[in-house]
Amino acid sequence: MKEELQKRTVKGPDGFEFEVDPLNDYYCSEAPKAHPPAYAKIVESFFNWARSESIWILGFGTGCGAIEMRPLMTPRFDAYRFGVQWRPTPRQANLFIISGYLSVKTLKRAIRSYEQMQNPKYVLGLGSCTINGGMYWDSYNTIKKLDDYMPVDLFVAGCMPRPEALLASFEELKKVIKAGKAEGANAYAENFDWYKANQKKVIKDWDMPDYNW
Amino acid sequence: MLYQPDRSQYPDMGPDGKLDIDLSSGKYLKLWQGPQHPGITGNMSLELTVCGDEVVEGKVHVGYLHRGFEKLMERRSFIQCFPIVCRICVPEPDFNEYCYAAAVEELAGIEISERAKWIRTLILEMGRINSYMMYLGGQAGALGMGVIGQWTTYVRDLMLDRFEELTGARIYHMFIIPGGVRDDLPAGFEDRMEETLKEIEATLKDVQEVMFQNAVFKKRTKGIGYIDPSLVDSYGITGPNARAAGIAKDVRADQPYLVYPHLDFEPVTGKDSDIFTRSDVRRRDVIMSVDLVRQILSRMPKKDGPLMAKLPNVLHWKIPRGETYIRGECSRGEYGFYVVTDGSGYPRRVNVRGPSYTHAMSLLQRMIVNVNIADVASLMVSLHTYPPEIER
Amino acid sequence: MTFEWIQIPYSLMTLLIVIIYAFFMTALIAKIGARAGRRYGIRIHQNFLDLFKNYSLRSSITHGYMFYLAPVFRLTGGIGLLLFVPTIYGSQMFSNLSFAGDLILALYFIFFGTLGMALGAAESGHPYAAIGISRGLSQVTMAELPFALSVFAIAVQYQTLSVTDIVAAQQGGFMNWTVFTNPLAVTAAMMSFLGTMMRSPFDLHLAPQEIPIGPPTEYHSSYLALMQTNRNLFPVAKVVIYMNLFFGGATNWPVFFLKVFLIYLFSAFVGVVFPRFRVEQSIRWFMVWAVPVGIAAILLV
Amino acid sequence: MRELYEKLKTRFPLGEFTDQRDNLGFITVDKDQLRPVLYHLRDHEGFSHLVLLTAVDWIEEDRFQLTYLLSNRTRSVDVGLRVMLDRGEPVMETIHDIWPTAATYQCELREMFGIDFPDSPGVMDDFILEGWDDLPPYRRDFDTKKYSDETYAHREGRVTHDPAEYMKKQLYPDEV
Amino acid sequence: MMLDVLSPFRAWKNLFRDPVTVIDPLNDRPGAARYRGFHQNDVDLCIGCGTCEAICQNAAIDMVPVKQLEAPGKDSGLRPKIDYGRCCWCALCVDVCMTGSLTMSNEYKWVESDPEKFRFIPGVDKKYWDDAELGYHRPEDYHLTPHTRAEMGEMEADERISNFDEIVYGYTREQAIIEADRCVSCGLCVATCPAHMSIPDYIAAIRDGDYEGGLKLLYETNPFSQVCGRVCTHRCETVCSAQHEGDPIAIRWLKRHITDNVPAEKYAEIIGGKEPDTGKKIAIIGAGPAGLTTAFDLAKMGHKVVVHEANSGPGGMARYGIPEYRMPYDVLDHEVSVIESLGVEIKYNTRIGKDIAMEELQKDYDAVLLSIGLHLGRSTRIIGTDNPAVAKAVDLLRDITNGKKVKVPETVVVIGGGNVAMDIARSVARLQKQTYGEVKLTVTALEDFDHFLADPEEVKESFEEGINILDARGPQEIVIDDKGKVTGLRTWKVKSIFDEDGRFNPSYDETDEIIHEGTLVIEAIGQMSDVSLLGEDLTEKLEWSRGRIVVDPDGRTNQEWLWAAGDCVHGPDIIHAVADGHRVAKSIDKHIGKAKAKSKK
Repeated sequence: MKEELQKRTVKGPDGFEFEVDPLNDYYCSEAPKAHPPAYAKIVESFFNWARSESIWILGFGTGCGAIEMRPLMTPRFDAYRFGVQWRPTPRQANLFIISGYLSVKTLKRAIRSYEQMQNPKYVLGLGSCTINGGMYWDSYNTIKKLDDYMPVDLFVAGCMPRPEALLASFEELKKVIKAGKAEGANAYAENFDWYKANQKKVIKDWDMPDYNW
Repeated sequence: MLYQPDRSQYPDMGPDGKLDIDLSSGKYLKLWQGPQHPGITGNMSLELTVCGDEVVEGKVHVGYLHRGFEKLMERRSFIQCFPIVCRICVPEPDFNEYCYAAAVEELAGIEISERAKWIRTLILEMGRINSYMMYLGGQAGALGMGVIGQWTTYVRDLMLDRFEELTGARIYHMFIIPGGVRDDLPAGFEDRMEETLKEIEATLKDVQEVMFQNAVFKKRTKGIGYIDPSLVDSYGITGPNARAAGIAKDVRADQPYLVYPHLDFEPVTGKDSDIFTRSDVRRRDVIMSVDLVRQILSRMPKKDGPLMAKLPNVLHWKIPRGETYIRGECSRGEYGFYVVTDGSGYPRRVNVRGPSYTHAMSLLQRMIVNVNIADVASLMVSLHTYPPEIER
Repeated sequence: MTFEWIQIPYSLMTLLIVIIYAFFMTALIAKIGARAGRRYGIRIHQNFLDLFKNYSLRSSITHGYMFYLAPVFRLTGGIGLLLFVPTIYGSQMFSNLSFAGDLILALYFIFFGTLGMALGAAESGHPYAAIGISRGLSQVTMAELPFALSVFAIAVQYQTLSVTDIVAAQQGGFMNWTVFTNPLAVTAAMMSFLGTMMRSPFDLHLAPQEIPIGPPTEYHSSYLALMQTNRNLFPVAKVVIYMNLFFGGATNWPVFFLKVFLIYLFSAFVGVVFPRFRVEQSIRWFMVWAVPVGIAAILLV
Repeated sequence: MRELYEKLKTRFPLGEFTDQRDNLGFITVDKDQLRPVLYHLRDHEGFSHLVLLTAVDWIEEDRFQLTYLLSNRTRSVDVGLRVMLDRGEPVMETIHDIWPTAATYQCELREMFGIDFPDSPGVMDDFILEGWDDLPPYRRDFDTKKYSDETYAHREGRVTHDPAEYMKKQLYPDEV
Repeated sequence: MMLDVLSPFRAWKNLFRDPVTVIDPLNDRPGAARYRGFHQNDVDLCIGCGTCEAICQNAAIDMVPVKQLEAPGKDSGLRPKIDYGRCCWCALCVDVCMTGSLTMSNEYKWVESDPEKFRFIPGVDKKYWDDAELGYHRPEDYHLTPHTRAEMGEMEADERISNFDEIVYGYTREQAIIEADRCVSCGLCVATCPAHMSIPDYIAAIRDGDYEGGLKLLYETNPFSQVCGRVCTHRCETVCSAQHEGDPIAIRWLKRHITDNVPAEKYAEIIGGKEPDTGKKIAIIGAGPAGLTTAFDLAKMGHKVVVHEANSGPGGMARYGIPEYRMPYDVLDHEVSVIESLGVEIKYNTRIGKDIAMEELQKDYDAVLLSIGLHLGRSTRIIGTDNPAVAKAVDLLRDITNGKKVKVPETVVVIGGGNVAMDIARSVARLQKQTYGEVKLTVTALEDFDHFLADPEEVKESFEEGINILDARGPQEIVIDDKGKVTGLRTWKVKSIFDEDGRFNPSYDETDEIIHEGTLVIEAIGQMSDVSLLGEDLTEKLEWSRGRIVVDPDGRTNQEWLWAAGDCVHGPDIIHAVADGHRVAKSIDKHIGKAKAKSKK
């Protein structure tokens, strides 16, 4: 465990000494909860419509697929036309695009980012490496099945998928959301132990709380 | 001045030569930039210790994109390595293909056809334009001027179209194969390329007017991120970063490979060695590349005979024991492959020398000290680093 | 002017109109900005969708009371600003709660939201939020200075602290607008305007590439929805003041829409083509360029 | 290249020389001769640019080969220095004081090959891997496929058939 | 300075230009003509060789059986199934595809919520891009595997025609490496070869220069490797995946190359010793490939084997049915000596039924194998075939082998279009050349050249040697003059060979009649076994089908002590005979092992 995460005594600027246990003090220990859809069906449908038409993507290029994100943000493809935007912080993002392979080191960050996103949240697996390891199938440092570590709504085939394939996946995602089937966040909460077990199996130095809100 | 970090005020140096940074004192703040951070190029992170707005210590963390190519290649046959090498560097993959192919050809004693060499050079120059276009957008974007990125990404996209029709793919072209190239230029390629080049030139003019003749941009970049020319050798600085410091080193001119001996060009250099000069050197380098592409297309010899050299059956291709190093000038500097063979059907060892390795690690860690947090992103972008080639 | 209860529903109506207008107009400005980048940009109703989306999020975590309150403060700043200045000059219905000394209150409200934000951002515990808010506060303080000077100048010029009276003084032809009668003050104020519109080169408190995205880093779901509303409303409210003080106010809604749009566009016009300053550069810029103009404006009155 | 080798040979005991190209040669150097040779090359022969530092695992010969590739940028020639290390006890002197960038290379070699460079700054820090607890992955005896199969789950349900066997079964169904 | 403030505003000129956005990117932008999109496979063209699987560095391709394909023998019956959870669209599979069946479309959109679904068999599982015309196809001139066969040196026609020396020289080391390098190790040949020789492995041995290892591999499955290296019918080459876009690998010549490059005296050592004596005795009738293969196997298993051969030399049909210019006798002798070195005893000039009775063998030995070959020629039975100047090819060939002076007249007609017809024609041509200095010989074949039975190179070489081959000629009558001397053969043009039901029933165009001049007519239309040795009792007890003994899959007849193998069971084919030999040997060993177990009880 990193030094900064260990229990220690700290002297504050005012000279007051106190004990700090970062993992307990700085983080929330609560497990995620499944949030049921709105009681009224019509309300939920309206919400789903709004969610599907306003997709905010977390600007986290986890792998090579991130390079095809730029054409989407720029004139040629201009995904903004379709209600898609990029947000720099996980708190405000709804869609996490895992753009290709995830090394174990990135997986750790990806999980943290994913957990910091708010329910409902969606995950898009981009490229063959998220489906079954892709060309890194025998690499010692990349995960093979993304859906073992976080719930994935859609996968896009390609290495790497073209921007058009991504746009097609946004269209597909909109359909899935409107149909009320994009319940990844709840699935994550319900199968939390299973996901955690999978994650901990590959992340050897687990030095973070089990759940980052 | 950046290079003798000013430690007079803070932090104190411990007896063991390490910095005495006590985070709990409240004087220092630890900031992580990345890996999820819009100001970071690619997937890497900076661990910054700041005091006020000033960085007192920076550490670069890489490895988020590590796939172990060098290991994977050891268990792939020589032809099987060909599709995976391009993945080492995403924005400019062709250099991997070229360096790998050239290394294998040298070790196996294969001579490639003349036209294949011209097509390879064409692809490398096209890739360079693309990479610089991304850089220009990134440099402006790091300072909050998104509009430049819009234009450059658009023309890069046009170039990707040319790539697509030539190579059959947008990003990972997998076209420069050991033994030659996969196919000839498609019909009418030259004309469409000329249109694209014109569009690029128009965009470069706009970029020049809006980005380089811009009071605020100058304010943010001039005199910042100075690299002393004396550091160039000891820190292994290559490419535009070195040329912006006035050191006219360009592998294309120094150790001409492929058809560069047949092309006319002069390495672009700058004087001030700051962020502005580095961007400007790159901008002028694109102009040169555009010119080179034109030269290549007009001077390329007609096709006579197959583009591919006669390869042995690739399914059991064995190469005798040997080692070599192949380098080329990519957009970021010297790109090289060190390949060792042992007489079997697999490479014994492949080591990729990406220019970002030295630029983003030792150089950036040293330059980042005493820099305002606001300039960190811009400084990092100005070194033009791509993390995947650091950790491979 | 005396207070009448009917003013409350009237002002709420103003508020509604302005909010809806603000949402569309911001989207339109975004589309125009996108044009400079040679693309189409967001849909004109995208802001509403984003708002509904944010309200529809199921979970929202909190970092403490101030974290709750900050968006409320922020929105209060926006609404308050709007409600205490007259929207449509000469209209009983849309004069809101304007009163004699409202100019001072308006100045206060411009600052109010930022302060609220500071408290909330600090509570969120994110280092970038803290950096962002410290940058923001320093810059807003600095940017307010030329504005205050310019307001002072015109207050002296018109001998009143009531916005309504200032508007009234400018009626009767555009040559009566402050922008022509006191160009120096307006220049100083417009410089300050740039500084407070959260656009380049003065968006250093958001600066996605440096401190993504500053104070609101931790905000999400309905908190963010509130802040979004304010993000759209507050600039419009501020533009309303500028319009009233310097550009002759508006006597009916079409004029209002047009003037607000054009004044707002000014910030986008500059913002798109410049990168952002560093914080000390920004402050120096206000000191060197804006403040002297403001002082000159006062001196020349 | 050979001239350079002959010239060096008069000053230092050198090993094997490979003339790879006009402008690239490899010279085997003794472990303790490396530093003087490096100084000489840098200060007197103009090889001022450390292109790369890497290792090759010759597991059959039970040794590591370290390759220091130097470049003379004025004359555009490169020389690779090979240093053979005992695989059982891979320790090498650090050269970060000659080229600061070497520290990064050495850090990587420590992590990926398990070759130690005492006193190299930050050599024990995690560089690329995080929480790695197996053999250093670039060693030849580390089997990446085996590790990958054991650590990560592959998608199930894939079956393949050997064309020869399958065809044989079809053509000669009676054969055992 | 002022310029620096104003210049950036030029960006706004774009406000009055149309955006460059693609309005409907999902439909407006098809992939480029060369785009490497999703895979297509022409399943009918595909042979399921699995080369794509071998080259895929992502292990993305599985070879899976496809039910609707029902063509055993032509291909492996497998088709590539691609896992898009692995694929990287490098198109190496397309580049290496031996038939060119695998291509890529220019389609690229596939979004799915179930990750398990990204696997499909191109061309079999219907996909929307199946009919896309654009996309990546392997460019011309671009091959990752060499596709032309290494040339082998051989004697020129005028040089070879005057003697019986072996025509081909065999590969040199350099040629062999070039040829061996072409193999893609798909193994379709292994499956097709009746003896299942490990072809890719011994070809690999050639590449590595490991001839002794190669020889060991050869003799594991074929004790007649030297013979097969020259005269095998090489069915392996007919399925070779290299033939689709080039020449098939010269597997036969490569085999020969190995045997040529191991010194004769090292054979025995490399092939290995035998197991301890079991004390069992087996009699084999006929020292041909089938019989001797069985002998080889059984001897290795430790049994005592005695081979009874009616002729004076070993080799059976390989010696007496194949002319020397194709199969030099010293090679054959060496081959047999290898087998003999394992302790196999061969009794020459021993005709069963005459010198030893069948019953005796049954009594004296634990098992008996009948491998008597096909030494009797068939007749066309047209008018005049009973004339003494009408001969049968096998008889003539045997006479030539035995060194008898065979008198050939100046003009000869051969009936038949198979390899035996070519053999006899070319042998007679050589004799003619030796006697008269010129070749005057006509071959009339029932089949046309498109459906010719003989190997193409045999036909080509025959033409080179001056032999006149006429196709689609149906023999009608031997033309005999008043003196009873044969003067020629009358033939009609063949319209079709088989009737509508697919039965052999040729129909002729009677208007197209030719009389081929020749004072000797040789019939080479097929052979049969001389089963007189069996005796009436046994003949009756055995089960027969179309003149051949019926055996079970292991080669055993309905008599439990008697096995039959080789040409007399399966028709003429050396490699089949060898395969038979192995099978029978296994069966005999199993049987007598059982018998032993029984007797112990």
